[in-house]
Parts: sequence; C-alpha cells; structure tokens
Amino acid sequence: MSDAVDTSGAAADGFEPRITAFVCNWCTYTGADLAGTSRLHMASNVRIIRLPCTGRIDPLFIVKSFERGADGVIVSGCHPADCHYTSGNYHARRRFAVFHDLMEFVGVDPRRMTFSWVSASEGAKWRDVVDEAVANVRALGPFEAYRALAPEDAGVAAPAGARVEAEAS
Amino acid sequence: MSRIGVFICHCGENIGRTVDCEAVTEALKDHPGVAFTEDYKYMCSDPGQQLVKKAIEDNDLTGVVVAACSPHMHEKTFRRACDQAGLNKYMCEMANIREHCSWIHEDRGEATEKAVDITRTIVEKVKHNQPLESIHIPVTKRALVIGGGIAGIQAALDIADGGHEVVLVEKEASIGGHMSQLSETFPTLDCSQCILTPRMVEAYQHPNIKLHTWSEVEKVDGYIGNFTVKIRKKARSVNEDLCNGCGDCQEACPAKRIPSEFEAGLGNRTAIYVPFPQAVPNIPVLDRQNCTLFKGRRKGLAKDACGKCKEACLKDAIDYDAEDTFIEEEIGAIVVATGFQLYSIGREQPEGLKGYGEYGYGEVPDVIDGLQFERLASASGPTAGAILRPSDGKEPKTVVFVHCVGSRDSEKGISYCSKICCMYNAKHAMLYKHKVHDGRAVAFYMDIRAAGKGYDEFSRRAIEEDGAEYIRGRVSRIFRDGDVVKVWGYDTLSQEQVVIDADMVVLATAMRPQDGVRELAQKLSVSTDEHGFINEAHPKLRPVETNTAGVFVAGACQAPRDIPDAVAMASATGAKVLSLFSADELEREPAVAIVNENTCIGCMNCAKVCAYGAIEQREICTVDGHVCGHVAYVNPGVCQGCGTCQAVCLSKSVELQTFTDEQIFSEINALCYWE
Amino acid sequence: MTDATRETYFISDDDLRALAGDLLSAGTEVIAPVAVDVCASPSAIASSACLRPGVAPVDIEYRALADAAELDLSRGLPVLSLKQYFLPGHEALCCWRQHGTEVEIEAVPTTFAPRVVLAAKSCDSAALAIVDKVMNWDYQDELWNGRREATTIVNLACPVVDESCFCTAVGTAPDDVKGADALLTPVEGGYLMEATTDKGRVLMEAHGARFKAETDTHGAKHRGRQAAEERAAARARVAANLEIDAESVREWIDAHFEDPLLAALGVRCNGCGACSSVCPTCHCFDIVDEEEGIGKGTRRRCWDTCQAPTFTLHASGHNPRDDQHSRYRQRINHKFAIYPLKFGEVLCTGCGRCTRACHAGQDLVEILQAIDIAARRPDAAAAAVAGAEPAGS
Amino acid sequence: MSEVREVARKLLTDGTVRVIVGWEDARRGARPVFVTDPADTERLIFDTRCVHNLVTYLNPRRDNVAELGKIGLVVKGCDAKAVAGLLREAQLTRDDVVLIGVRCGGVLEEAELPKAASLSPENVAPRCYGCDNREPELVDHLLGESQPEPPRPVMTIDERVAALDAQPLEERWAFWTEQFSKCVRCYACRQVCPLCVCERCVAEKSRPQWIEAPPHPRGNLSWNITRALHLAGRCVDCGECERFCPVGIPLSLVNRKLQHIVAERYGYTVSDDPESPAPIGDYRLDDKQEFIK
Amino acid sequence: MSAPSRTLATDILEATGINPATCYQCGKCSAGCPMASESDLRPHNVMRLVVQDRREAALSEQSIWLCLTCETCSARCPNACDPARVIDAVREMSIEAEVADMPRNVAAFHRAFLEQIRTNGRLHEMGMVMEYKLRSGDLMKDVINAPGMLSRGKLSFRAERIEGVAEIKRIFEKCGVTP
Amino acid sequence: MTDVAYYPGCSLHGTSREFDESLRAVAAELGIGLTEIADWSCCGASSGHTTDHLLGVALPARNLALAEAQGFDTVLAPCAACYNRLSAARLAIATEDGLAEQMPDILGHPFANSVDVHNAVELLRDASVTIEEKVAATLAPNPLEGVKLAAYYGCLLVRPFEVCGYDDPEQPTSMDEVIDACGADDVDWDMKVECCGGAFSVSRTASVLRLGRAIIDNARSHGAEAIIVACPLCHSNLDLRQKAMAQRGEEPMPILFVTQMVGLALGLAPVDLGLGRHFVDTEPLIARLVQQAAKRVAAEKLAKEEAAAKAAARAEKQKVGVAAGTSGAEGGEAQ
Repeated sequence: MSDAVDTSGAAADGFEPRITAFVCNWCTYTGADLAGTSRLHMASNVRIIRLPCTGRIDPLFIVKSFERGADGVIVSGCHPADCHYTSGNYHARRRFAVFHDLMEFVGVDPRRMTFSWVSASEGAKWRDVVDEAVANVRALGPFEAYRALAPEDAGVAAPAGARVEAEAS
Repeated sequence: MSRIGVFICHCGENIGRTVDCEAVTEALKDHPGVAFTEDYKYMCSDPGQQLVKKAIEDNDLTGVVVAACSPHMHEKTFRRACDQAGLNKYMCEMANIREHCSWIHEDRGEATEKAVDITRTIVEKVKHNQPLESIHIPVTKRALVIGGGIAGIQAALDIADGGHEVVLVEKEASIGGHMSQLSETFPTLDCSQCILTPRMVEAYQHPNIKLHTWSEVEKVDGYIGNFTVKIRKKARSVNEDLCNGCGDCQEACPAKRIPSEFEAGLGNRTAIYVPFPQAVPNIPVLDRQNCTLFKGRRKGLAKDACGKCKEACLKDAIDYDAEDTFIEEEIGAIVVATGFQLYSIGREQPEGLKGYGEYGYGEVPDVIDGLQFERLASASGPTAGAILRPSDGKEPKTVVFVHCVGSRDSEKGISYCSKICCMYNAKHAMLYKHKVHDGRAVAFYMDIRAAGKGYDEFSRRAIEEDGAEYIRGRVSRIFRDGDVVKVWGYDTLSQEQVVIDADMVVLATAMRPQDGVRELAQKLSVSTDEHGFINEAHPKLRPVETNTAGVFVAGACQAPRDIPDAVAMASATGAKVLSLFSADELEREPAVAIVNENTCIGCMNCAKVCAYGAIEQREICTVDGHVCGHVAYVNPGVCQGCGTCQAVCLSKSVELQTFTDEQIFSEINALCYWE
Repeated sequence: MTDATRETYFISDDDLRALAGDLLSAGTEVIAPVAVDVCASPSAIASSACLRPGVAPVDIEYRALADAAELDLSRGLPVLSLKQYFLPGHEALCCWRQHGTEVEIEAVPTTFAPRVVLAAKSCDSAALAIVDKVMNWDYQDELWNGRREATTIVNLACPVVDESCFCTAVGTAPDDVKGADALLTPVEGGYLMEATTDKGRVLMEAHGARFKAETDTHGAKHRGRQAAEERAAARARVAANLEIDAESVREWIDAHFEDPLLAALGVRCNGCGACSSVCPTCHCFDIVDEEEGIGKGTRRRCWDTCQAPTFTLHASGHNPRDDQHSRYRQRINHKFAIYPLKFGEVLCTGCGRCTRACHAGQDLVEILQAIDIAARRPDAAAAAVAGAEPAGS
Repeated sequence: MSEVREVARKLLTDGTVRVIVGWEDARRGARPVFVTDPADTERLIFDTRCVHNLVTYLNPRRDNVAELGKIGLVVKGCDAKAVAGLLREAQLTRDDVVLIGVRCGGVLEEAELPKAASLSPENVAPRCYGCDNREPELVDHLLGESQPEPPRPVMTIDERVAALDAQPLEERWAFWTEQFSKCVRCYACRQVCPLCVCERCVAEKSRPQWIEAPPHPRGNLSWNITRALHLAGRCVDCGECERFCPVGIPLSLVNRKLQHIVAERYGYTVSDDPESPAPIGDYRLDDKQEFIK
Repeated sequence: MSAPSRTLATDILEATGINPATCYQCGKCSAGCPMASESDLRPHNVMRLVVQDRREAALSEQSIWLCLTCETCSARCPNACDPARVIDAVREMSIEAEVADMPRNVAAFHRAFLEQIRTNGRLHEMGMVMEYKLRSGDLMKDVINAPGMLSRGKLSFRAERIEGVAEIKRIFEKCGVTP
Repeated sequence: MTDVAYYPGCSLHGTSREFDESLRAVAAELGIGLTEIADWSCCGASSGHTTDHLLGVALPARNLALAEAQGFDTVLAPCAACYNRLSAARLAIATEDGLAEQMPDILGHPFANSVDVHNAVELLRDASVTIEEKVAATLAPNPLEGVKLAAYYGCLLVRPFEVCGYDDPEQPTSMDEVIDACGADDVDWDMKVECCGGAFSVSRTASVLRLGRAIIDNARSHGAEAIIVACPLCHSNLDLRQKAMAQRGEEPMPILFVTQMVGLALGLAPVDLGLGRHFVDTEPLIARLVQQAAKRVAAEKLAKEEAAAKAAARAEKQKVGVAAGTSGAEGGEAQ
C-alpha cells in the first residue's frame, strides 16, 4: 500500500473521496444543520449517519465503512463537558483513542479518520472539519489498500483464478 | 418485503434550486423495496401531508421516507401524519437534503447525486425500522425535598400549595438552615428571622407537608415517578408526640458549655437543646456525644450518671433508649436542597483543600468568619446584637473585612467565586458602622462583584454613605501581636503596603457544598462537580434538573447562591415537579435500550457506562424457577437513549431502539457504494 | 486396476523438477509442497522462532508453484492438507442483484482448467477419495467434482512423520495411492513412478521423455528392492504408533453412545475447531450471503466446524449439542461410526494433524487406542480411560 | 511437584473442592488435567512446560467443567490476572473457586516439549520477560520456592512491537494484512482466551453481520481488529491465542500494542487486583485527546 | 499560518512553564514582600509588565534586582503564578539582553561570587570580598567585618580550590555564563 | 545507622565554621555518621540561579552527582541556602522537560538524580526522640531547661513548599520540636518565616538591618532569650548586624545554630560547639543558663531531700501507730 500523500497525482485523476460521518444528534448534527441555515458551502463528499451520541458509536462502524468502500470517516460529537447524555463522549473518546492508535499500528493512515468535537453552534467549524477531511483524503487517494482485501468474487460472478468458461474445456 | 414510500420535497426553491428533485424521485423509483415515490413543492404543507397520508393508504406502505429538511425541523410533523394514516409513526424517517445538501452545495449535479444517496440511506434504514409504542410510566404524585433551608422550604411550599404531598427531610433538629442564623439580609437590610420564621411555620403546619427533622435519606431506589426512599429518623431521645416544647429539660441539663452550632461557636448550649428559640419544630434533641449520661454509658458505667432532663420533663417525653428508626416513602420526584457550609481556614482540611497558614490557621480568637459576624450582629445572638470581639468582649474600634478567603484561591483548592461575599461584606461593614459610629471598617477586596438588582448600589452605599474603607488588594498575613491583630495587606491602587492593627478581623470564607453531598448524590445517581456541588443537567437550559430524570436541584448545593437565587431555583423546581405531577402517566419516546437476555452474560460493563443508573443486574431463572445466572436489565423509565451501553457491549446483546445496529449497518452499506 | 497394469518408470531428481517446469511452461497449474521460509521479510518479526540465532524455521505448504525450483521433496508434512484446493476456505456459489422487486441470480462456472498435484501425501489424497462419496451422495457437488476431474494427483511415498501418524490404523498407508493417480517412491538418484489411473498414465505419456522404463536390469531390480524396503519400513513404523480394529471400533461407538469414554471427552477441549481446519477429511461448510452495496451480493460457502456451539444452534435458540462433550463425541462418532456406516469408509486418514494442532492435549491416537481396548479388551479399558477423560471421573 | 499434589489431595479429600484443574504429563508433553479422585493427584505436575492458562476453564459457559463441581485451580501469577478479569466482569464469584498459586519463574514457549532443564533466551516464552507476577496475590494457597526472573528472550515482545512501530505505515499494513490473510477463522484464539466469555461472540452475530464470516482478507482484518479491541485493557497477556493459532499469526504483538496504548494513555496495566477498574468503560475528564480536532 | 509573535509572556511561559496571565493582580505577593518598601516595582507590578508585554521596562528595571528570592510571594500566591520564579526569569533575560540595571553593588556581588566559584569551585569569602570591593568601587565600606571575622577564625586568606575545577569551568561554558 | 553524605557548603568552611563544628560534634554524639562529599563544589547560591536558571541547576547537580557516584542515597546540607539550591535542582531535574537529559553532558558525569536532600533541622527533628533520651541521660544539669528560645526558619528552609516540603511553610514546627526535645521552651512568635534579607547581606546592608531588627524585636517582645537558626546567612545577618544595632543602644540578642543548642543540651563544651566565634557574645547567656541550671538542680535536690525526709518521718509515725495497734496496715498505703 502506498498511503503517502501525493496531492498532484491524486487530484489529477479527479478522484473524489467517499467519506462517512458518524455524528451525534445533539451537537454535530445540529451544527451541520446550522452550517446549512448559514449557507456555508462545503465539499459534497461527506455522507452523514445520525446517531444519538458518540457514545453509541462502535469502532466497528468505522471498520465497516472501510470494508464497504469508504476512503475516509469522520466521527464527531459534543465537546467534552457538553454531552447531552453527560458522559457518552468521554467513553467514546477512550474507545476512539484506542482504536485510532491500533489502526495506526495496523497501518491505516490516521488522516483517513477525522475525530472532532463540533457543537451545535459551530456550523463553521463543521464546514472546516468537512473540507479538511476531504482535502486530506483526496490527497491520500482512494483507499485501494483496503478494497484490495475484498474477495475477488465479491458481488460479481466473474471468472476467478483457475476457473474457465464452460466452452473452453 | 418492505414497501417504502419516498416523498421528495422541493421546499419551494430551497431544495429545488440546487437539487433536481425529479431526478431524485426517478432514481429512487427503482430502489429495492421502494413502492411509491412522489415529489412536491411543500411537503410539510397541509396538502403535502395529505399526499403522504393518501399514499400510505393507497399503496399499503410499510415505511415512509420524507426527503426534505432536518429531522429536527419536521420529523414530528411527518410522524404525526403517518400516525393519522394508520402507519406506526416510528416507521417514518426524514432524509435531510436541505440543511445537509441543497443549502451547502452549489453544483447541481453534485447536490443531486448526494441527495439521492442521503435518501437511499434513509430508505435502507427504514427497511429495518420496527413499529414501536411510546412508553408509559405511572407517576406517584408525592415529592421528597431533601434539606429544610430556605430553598427546601420554598420548594416544599410550592409543591404542597399545588395540591401534592411533600416529604421534607432535614438532617438538623430544626428547619431554617443558614438563613435562620443571619442578622439582616442584603440589599434591603430586612431582618432575616422576620421573613423566614413565617415560612418555617407555614411549612410545619401545611397539611400537605410531612416534616422529618433530625433525619437523613438512607437509600433511594427506583426512577422518575416511582422512587422508593428510605429515611433514617435519627434517635432524638425526645418523643415528638409528647413534647410540648416547654424547655424545662434544657433548664435542668447540667452540661451548659457546649459550643452552639447555631451561634457558630460564639455561644453555648446544653446537651439537650432546641437549636434556637424560633426552631421548627420547637422540640429539643439530645446530643448524645456531649450528654453526661451517654458519656457515662460509653465509659461502661453501670449506673446512669445523669437523668436530670428526664426528671424535669413533666410530659415524660424523654427516652434515653430511643434508637434510629427507618421509614419508607413512595415518591414521584425529588428536590435536592442541601445547601452549603463555610470553608474553614484551619489546618485540618478535607482532601483537596489547604488551610491558611499565613492567617494563623484560624487560631487567633479575634479572627472570625462571616457567619460568626452575623451572630454578633444579630439581635438574638450571643451579644444581643452588640459588636463585641470574642477574646475579651471589648468593642472593636478597627475591624478588617477580608474578601475572597478560600474563594478564587486555586492554591487552597477553591477556584470559584463564592458570589455572595462581596454583598455580605458590604452589609457587615454597614452594620458595624451603624453600631460603632467611631469605628473603622476596612475591607480588603480583589474585585467587587455586586451584580444584581440593587446590589451595586448597596455596596457603594457602604463606601459612600457609611464610610467603609475599601482597599483593593489581598491580605498576605494575619497574626496576633499583643492586643491587636496585625493585618499585612497591599493597596494595589495607591501602590503601597498597608499594615493595619485591627481589633477584629472578619474573613469572608468560601461557600462549599455540605459534607455528605457526594454520598447523597451517589444514592440519587446524580453527578457532582470537582468541588462537590451537584451538577445541573444543562448549565443554561436545564439549570434545576439533574441528569437523573425526576431529581431536581435548588439552592447552594448546586453552586454558591444568595437567598433570592435559592428561592427562585426552589420555585423553579416546584414548577418542574408540578408539571411532572400534572398527568397520571409519563409518556416517553421508545428510543431506549433493550437487552437480549439470551446472549447477555451479565458482565455489567453496560451498567458501568450508564450515566443514568438505568441498568441493573437481574437474575434469570430456568423454566423451573432455578436461578441460573444474571443478566443486565435496562429500566425503560430511566434510560435516556444515548446508546453508550450498546457500544460497550462486547457481545452486542443490547440494542438501542430506533438506532439498532442493523439500521446503522444498512446505512453504512448504502452510503459507501453510492455510484 | 491390477498390479499388472502398473508399470514402473524411473525419473531422476532433475527430470522430476524439469517435469514440473514443463507443466508450468505449458500453463498448467502445479500444486506441490513448498518449503516456505516463515521468516521471509516482511514477516520476520512475526514469529519468535525467527529471532533465534542459527535457526531458519520453514513451514511446508501445498502451494501452486511459481517456479519448478520451489518444489520441496523433503517429504515433510504440509501444515494444511490438500483439502483447500478442492474445497477452498471460502468460495462463491452464486451472486445476486436486485432491481426493484426482481432478483437476478448469476451462477458460478463449475468447470476448471487441468492442473497437477505433485508429491502429495497419501493421507491427503486418500481423504479426497473418501470425501468424494459424500460429495456425490444425494447431491452432486459440481464445484468439488469439477476440481477433482480437472486435477491429476501424484503421491510421494511417505516415510512417516512422527508418533502421531496412524494411517495404517484407519485403512490406508504411507504409500497408498487412494485418491491419487500415480505414486513416486524415492530411490537412489531419483524416484520410481507408477501410474495407477488413466489420468496418471496420460500425464506420464505426455511427458514420456522425462521417464525411463524400468526394465529387468540389475540396477532396476536394486531400485525396485530399495523402494519396496523403504515402503515396508514406513508401513511398519506407522503401524507401531497405533493399531486398532476399525470395525470393532465402529461397532463399539455405535453401541456405546452414552459410555463415559465417549460422553466425557470434551472437558479439556477448547472447542476451537483447529482440528477440523487442518483435517483433510472434514468437509462441513456454512453458507452465507454477503451484501455489497444495495441489493446485490454474493452467496458464499466457507468451512465450518462441528466443534463450534453455533454449528448446531437452531433458530429457535435450542441447541441439540450444547456442550463440548457432545460436540467432541460427534466428531469421533461421525468419523468412525456414522460415515463408515453410510459410506463404508472411516472419515479419517490418520494424518495426525488434529493431534499436533491441539495445544490443549486432545490426542486422537490415545482416544482411538482407548476405544479399541474398550471394544476388544473391555477388561483393560479402565486403565486406558484415565488418559482420555477426566481423571477419576 | 509434591506441594501441589499435597494441597490438591487435601482439598479433594476434605471436600473443599470437587475437581482440581492442573497439569499432567502426557504423550505429547504437558497438558491440562482434571482430577476428581484424591488418588489421581499423583498425576499433577508443575514445571516449565505448564504453559496453559487454565483459567480458561473457569469460563461460566464451560458447562462440562462447571458440572464437575467446585473447582480448585492451579494458577501461575499471570494466570491469576485472568481470574481477576473474570471477577471484575462478574463472571465468577471469588468463593466459587479455590486458587492454588504456584510461584513461577517463566515457562517454555511450547508445552509440547520434553521436560527442559532450564529456561534460556532461546526457549523461554517471550511474554515471561519482565514478569511482575511471580508471586500471585489473589490465591488461596501459595506454593513453591521464590523464583528468579525469567531470562530475557532473544528479542522481547516490546522490541518486536517497537520494530513494527518504526516501520512506515505501508509496511505495517503489508505485514498485518499478510498475517491476517492466513487466518482460517477457526476462532481458536477466541476459544482459548480466558477473557473471551461471551455467550454469543460478535463474530457469530448475523443480524447484522458484524464480521464477514468467510476467511477472506477483508473479513479476517475485521475479525482481528475486533478481537484486539474487545481485549483492550482486558488482555492478560497469557499468549494462549497465539500459541493455539494453527497458522501462526503473531497475536501477542497486537495484544502488547494495546497494552502499550492503555498504559500510555490511561496509565493502566492489567493486574490481579479485581477491584481496579478497566480502562474501557471508565474515563477521566482530562483524558488525552490530541487526535481530536 | 504564521507563528504567533513572541511576547514577553510567551517567553516566560516557555522558560518557566508559568502563564503570567494567571496573575489577577490581587497584590497578595506585594503585601508580604520584605523588599516592597525599598523597590519601585513590587512582584505584582513585574507580573503586570510581563502581561502588558513591556519588555524593555521590565528587563531594564532596577527593582528586579532587589528581590531576595525569599519566595514569600510565591508561597502565598493564590493562583500559582510563582512571581519569584518569574522575576528570576526576567533577570536572566535582562542579563541576556544586556540591559540589566543591577545596582552596581548587587551586580558586583553576583559577579564576584560567580567568579570565585568558576576559579576555585568553592567560595573563597576573603577573595570574594576583595573582588567585590573592586567591582563595586565601594572600597571603604565595611561590607563585612573582616578583622572580626579573621579573629574568630571565620575568614582565611587561603582559598580552597577543588580538584574538579575543570568540571566547573565546563558547567559555566555549557550554560553560557561568563561572570 | 548508615552514613549520610555531608555537603558542608562554602559557609560552613568559612564564615560559619561553628555550624560545621557543632554539627559534627552533635552528629557524633547522636551516632549519625557524616561523610563529606569528596571534591564538592559551591551550589551557586542565589547568584547562580539569579544569573542563569541552567547554571542554578547544574552547580548543585554536580554535588548530587558526586554523592550518587560515591554511593549515597541521602545528602545532608545543613546550610539552608545550599539545602534549598540542592533540593530545587533535584526537583527541577525531575520535573522540567529535557533537564535530566542535558545534565550528563553539562556535568561530564552520568547522573540519575537518585539522591535525597535533607537539612539539619530535618535530621535533628527525626532524631528528636534520641535527643530527648540523651539529654535526660546527661549527668550535667541541662542549661536549656525551660529557657525561652525563638525558632527562626527564615525563607530557604521552608519555601517553596514544593522544594522543601518537610514542614509547614507558614507555621513550621520542626525546629520547635527540636527545641522542645532539648528541654527548652519554644516561643510562639510572629517572624518565624519572615526573610532576614540574606541575599543582600553584603550588598545592601541597610535592607538587612531593617529586616533583621524586625525579627529580633519580635522575638524579644515574645520573651525569647535567644534565637535559634539553621542557616549561615540568617546567622551572619542577625549576629553580625547587631553590632550596628548595638550602636543605637539596643540589647544584644544571642543567635545560636540549632546544632549548638542541641550540643549545649547534650552537655558538650561551648568551645567545641564554636560558640566563641559569634559576634554577639554568647558567654553571658551561657554562664547565666548554667548557673540557673545548677541552682534549679540544687533546689530540686533540696526539695527531693525534704520530701524524702517528710516521707520518712510519716513512715516513722505510722510504724509507731501500727505498733500501737491503732490502725490497719492498709491505711498507710492508701495515704
């Protein structure tokens, strides 16, 4: 895998990253709403999945996203001390810290995973988080290394390996 | 198989301008499981809603996706519409293609593509939605108020006046709290006792208030609307039903030199005592620690060493063998109003705090705290209102008032401002000057914080009219030098050191939460801040609620508060409780966690992360009733639906309804392959 | 096929490698033992064995040769059996795609290009022949049969690996050709090779230049004798490891379902299923559908193990084999009673991999010995029980 | 070891326990044994081949072991940490088991070896290096002589982790994907783990399918990440997962990395004190969050 | 992004780990300062100058040399500002910037003292007094009761010199200090 | 008891030789072994850290490194200034980023920062039980019995708390405990921790005079007969500068090192304690104290004899009573 940043090459390909964002309902989702009401323009590569709280997010959601073909993910919730549910974000912070470090150890570029605290009033910060994540992942290029792990026969009944068309034998 | 209806809203031009709504409609037509698609100018309008309802009926839809604005805006609207059309309202979700799409993108192609993705994702989610019913919880319409200070009294009265029973628990022998100790109150200088006593009596006599003094909350079980509270009635040694408050026992008691708590140590009391003359109830309590009889019993004397009070009591109300008793109350809501205590500058401090060595650790008798000054100034106090210094009873001619002792001193462990000291210091200076006309009142302050109606005017009056000398600067050292108390200060405005030979020094010591608040908070599953004050649910919008539903907070146990603040908070909790009691049942969203008992192994990691104490351990039994293990159980009345338990469950044995793993996985699956 | 039809040829060491090379250059896949340097970069850090000075650990694995030089003829036991080349760890059965309410199924091809397995173990080839039966019982497994038909297997007579080998006890042998098309026996300077099926003969004929017919010369006689001695010695060695009467064992198991010897075997077993992963005859699989995006995906089968609780878990939550004792008994029962009763053959080729793979100490050799004693010498059984089940129970 | 036999015999004879779980000498080396008859206690051994973490048999889901009756379990110091783990997660009541602790100065890398005279850098289980539990504390009986520190292996696990950490991201990715690709999803790692006590493993959950079941590299990566994360702050470093792995995936490196993470971030080390809270499920207001924007 | 411009406060923060902004000018430090009556700037004034980024005023102020480093201010500071340490740091910067307005005799004392250490490894009090007198120009002042000292055996004419003088010189060099 | 590394510092080799002498004498008496750190160097005093923070750390660190290399885990630094510098360096190296790594290079020695630093008061406080026992066992009358002494700590012994920490920074008691152990009375006074102006003893004598006078006056007004110090700077400031005060007609106040005080209580000869080296003559005080002690002992002896005589007389009387058969034997015991 070559996960080094190569801005020029990647951009020239017209590669547009796919980024999944897991956000909490109370702070970041509302902050993203605010970005909308404030008409703050941002990159269109991010797709939001709304959850009640960052405490609800299992790190496996992120693994699952990569597995399904995401090039990057964003996890965002309430700032420390602001959690709607008091402490969900603190638990999430620990879980993601461990996950973040483990993924780095396994060889995933941490720039593919953006963690942020965005409050309901930080529409502009949400825009910045989105644009920065998109720029980072765009520079890193598609997450081919992960997609290469998919079984060759995934989703398509194409001949694989030693298999040949019926008429050939 | 799912039959989903997808409704795309143009929101006038708001969505339509950047998103090609027809294209989105077209794209969703072919989507697996979609049975109906339609776009419309204003989906939230009445005709728009009619369109949804009709489509549900005509097409036998099993789910509805409205692609429009944020669910925060109209989710309720469309769910209601579905409900009216006979579709379970939780089968309806919104795809946010306005705030999260049309308003933040310019390129029509990109925006349209993204709108399709967003809508598809929600369609995939709705495929896995389950019809849910709201949760109904019965409500016991009785309130518990913990703490009988002004906040507790006010809350109890408001609830009781609203027609509901209140159980008021006070750990001291009388209600009244700190306010009963005060002389006059700022900013009006009206007599504290005069305004408080009627309230105390009203609370005592109110038919809806059940008062337990000399009592503490032992245990709290249950949840909003359904608490069971165990109250410890500490052995008073005086039968409350028999006692007529005549005071003969006090007269008879030989132990007369016990420092009085009410007088802040400036006066004495007997071992059997009524804390103060206006106490409510006017029933004495026997202080076993200092009682001659009990001292003797502790030493193991065969014969009781005293018994004078019992002899003196004509009603035979004294019972030396009384023991603590327990009562259980069924409660629907709880108000915590345990108040405050003052920081002491002494050498011995609770963990996290330090004392003032530079002020002699409080060993100089003429250095007193604000509450002691209140007693000195009080007409009912030990000096009958004359300002006399403790060491020799002389009238002090120079009194130094020191602000911010403990407060705003992070080195001593208290970083916060105690809020009321600036005001009561001004009051003290005034009261002193009113009583000792030739006296000199010097106040060392850092900032004057007198924000409040009439507050700044009040503190200015102390300086301008009553001639208090205000010096801006903190005091470095206080020590006794012969007959005087030396105060080393600095005047940061005139830039010089100031040394004052004072006759008496009054320290405005910080307000701290009462001892035992952390333990109480634990019993109630509410959290406390680093200093031990009880945390409100939201600092701005839910200031009198806690993070445990049904538990409210009033007064200085939440943060330093003055009387008007405490009373306002108390009335606010009263309103909260009354609104909770206004219906027989509580209706809650079914977004709660459910445990799969078949796979749960009872490791209780979920309970450890639950901020609401909603998860308990439950035994599970085989068909023949034999206990074979334990599992977690989520109390739907307490669960707030954050889902942290679900994420922490290793075997995925908890599911948060409305945000199940299957729903989220479907969304992820739909999102990433969006070509 | 009779011995008379078996003609023996000599092939030199070099020619055998050259044969592999010929096949490869003709585009034929050649599967053969390869010595894999466990510590090859970048994985050197993986095994602590790699970090010891002076030790170069290798694993022998059946691999598709990239180059004839890779062919390893040391006759060590490959970690995994040949099974994976006929029943891969996972494979697609079909794909689906949903348009609106229509579901479209795409089948996978079931015919395969010819390929050759060189230097297979007899226990591995025999397993294929045994499993053939279940794969062609009430349902013809086209993927299995397709691969079987496309593959020519050449065995290499085995010198016996260690004390956990017991092929002769279950009706096969180190030099057996069951399931194979030809057999190589090492002799001085090369190998004697005899074809045992037409596929084997076709292979040898296609590469005739590499072979030398063994005529009645002195050298040939010597080699013949040498080969026979080597083969006999190997048989004797493995027979010393375990000798049982498979028939008695079958009958005993069938009749003693609740016997403590059978019903209390699982206590130290962790149920990890490593034994069935490495077993050449275990062939159970699970079928799963994997969705890739909306409305499309692949139906896939993958290895399963009877040692996992979920193997028999019903949708209702009921599990007929809900403890490890019954799961382990099932394994023994299936291999040594159920399968032989249905198909006339023991579902085990005595390769010993299960025993070697088990770090909890479950020992099939010991268990079979105990059952055999119980079956043939019940009086001695009590003594043997101790080793195979909880002590004292 | 006579002391173990003696204590075991006494516990069985006086009815304190119904079964002793310890080690015996078998055809292929040391292995777990379950002794119910006092006479059979002679079979018990303890030497450097007693590698197994027998705490795995305390898993409440192990019906076959549970039905034997109250257990007396022989534990090394490191094994006792697993007992603490089960206690911490309410999977065991302390009174349900009698722990016979043996002082241990390290074990061999494999149990299936002839009885070795002494441990050396070449044969010692790498995890034994730096052992902080040679004297188990949680036990009811503590037997044996005080032991010296185990030898330092040729290369320690920490050094190997550091070597990986020093590699560029893409090389680590290549390394791990290659290692995980070998996985055949037998779940031996899970089955032998004393802390993997779930009734239904997340890997077996199908609605939704958390982990892709077939052993292709993508599903394998998900499984291995999940396994590691589920053991974060719980793994007791007994190394059984790696020892049982039939394809030799170096799981101890992942486990050790996670130990480093929780130690560096939260100052947490797994101990045999069941009262210490686990780092996941706990939090501090000032937890490091340098990776969060 | 451009780096934030250097201020005196950031320099202090870097050198001491103390954020001068934590000083809320309560004056408690100055209330207890034994030298407050003799110096124009008191501890809280120094803190103020630092916060105001009045570098020149702070560094060239003579008062900073009148601090006894008795730590009373720091011990009683309610907000952990540690004025004594800040003053120390300001003095260091002052010397570095070569704007130090040490009272001549204070400067002379420090220089004499350090020179003694650098050359002997230990303080030779007699030598120091001589050197101090030369440097301060205060030749006549009875800075130390030398005859009394000598008679009481408290002063000696012979300097003690340690063996590791080279090490001491190395330390001065490594720290970049030349008395 | 194992030896501790002894770091005398320049003053104890010079202007405060009596501190060194009395410390050695007392330590020997208390069985505490002192081994002077070989080739120790100056800690830099306030000149070091005032000039350069790093220098202020490195100079003391050299001595800690020497002690470490010479196999000690504790250094005794009796001089309060040295104690403060050594402790501060130890703390800085332990807590400030990068310092620990820099040290070996600067010092030219390996350095693990493993040595604890103690001062003389701490040492004596920890030995106070021994002192009390030894004083009681001393044959000569204790001249300090009941004498009012003011314990003066100054700054460097107790501040900053993070560095010192062995005693309360505002209301320290350690030296008072030692005073009590010697049988004297510790005076409760107000200037225990006020600064004497130590750093300016040479350069700003006027300041020192002002500060010193306040301290002496306060001690005197609380009845102190002498001030006890544990810092050469404090000592010379208070002792030496009284000459100037005396010129204004003020009574001299003897200033004693804490070790000298302990020595006196233990019955050591004033000359061995260097008491002759002070500017404020200690002779009159000591003479008076010795005299008082002798008187007191004589009075006590007399009182004891009288009591014994009375008891004997009573016993005699009783015996007579018993003999006369008027009273039971029990009665005599009970009285």
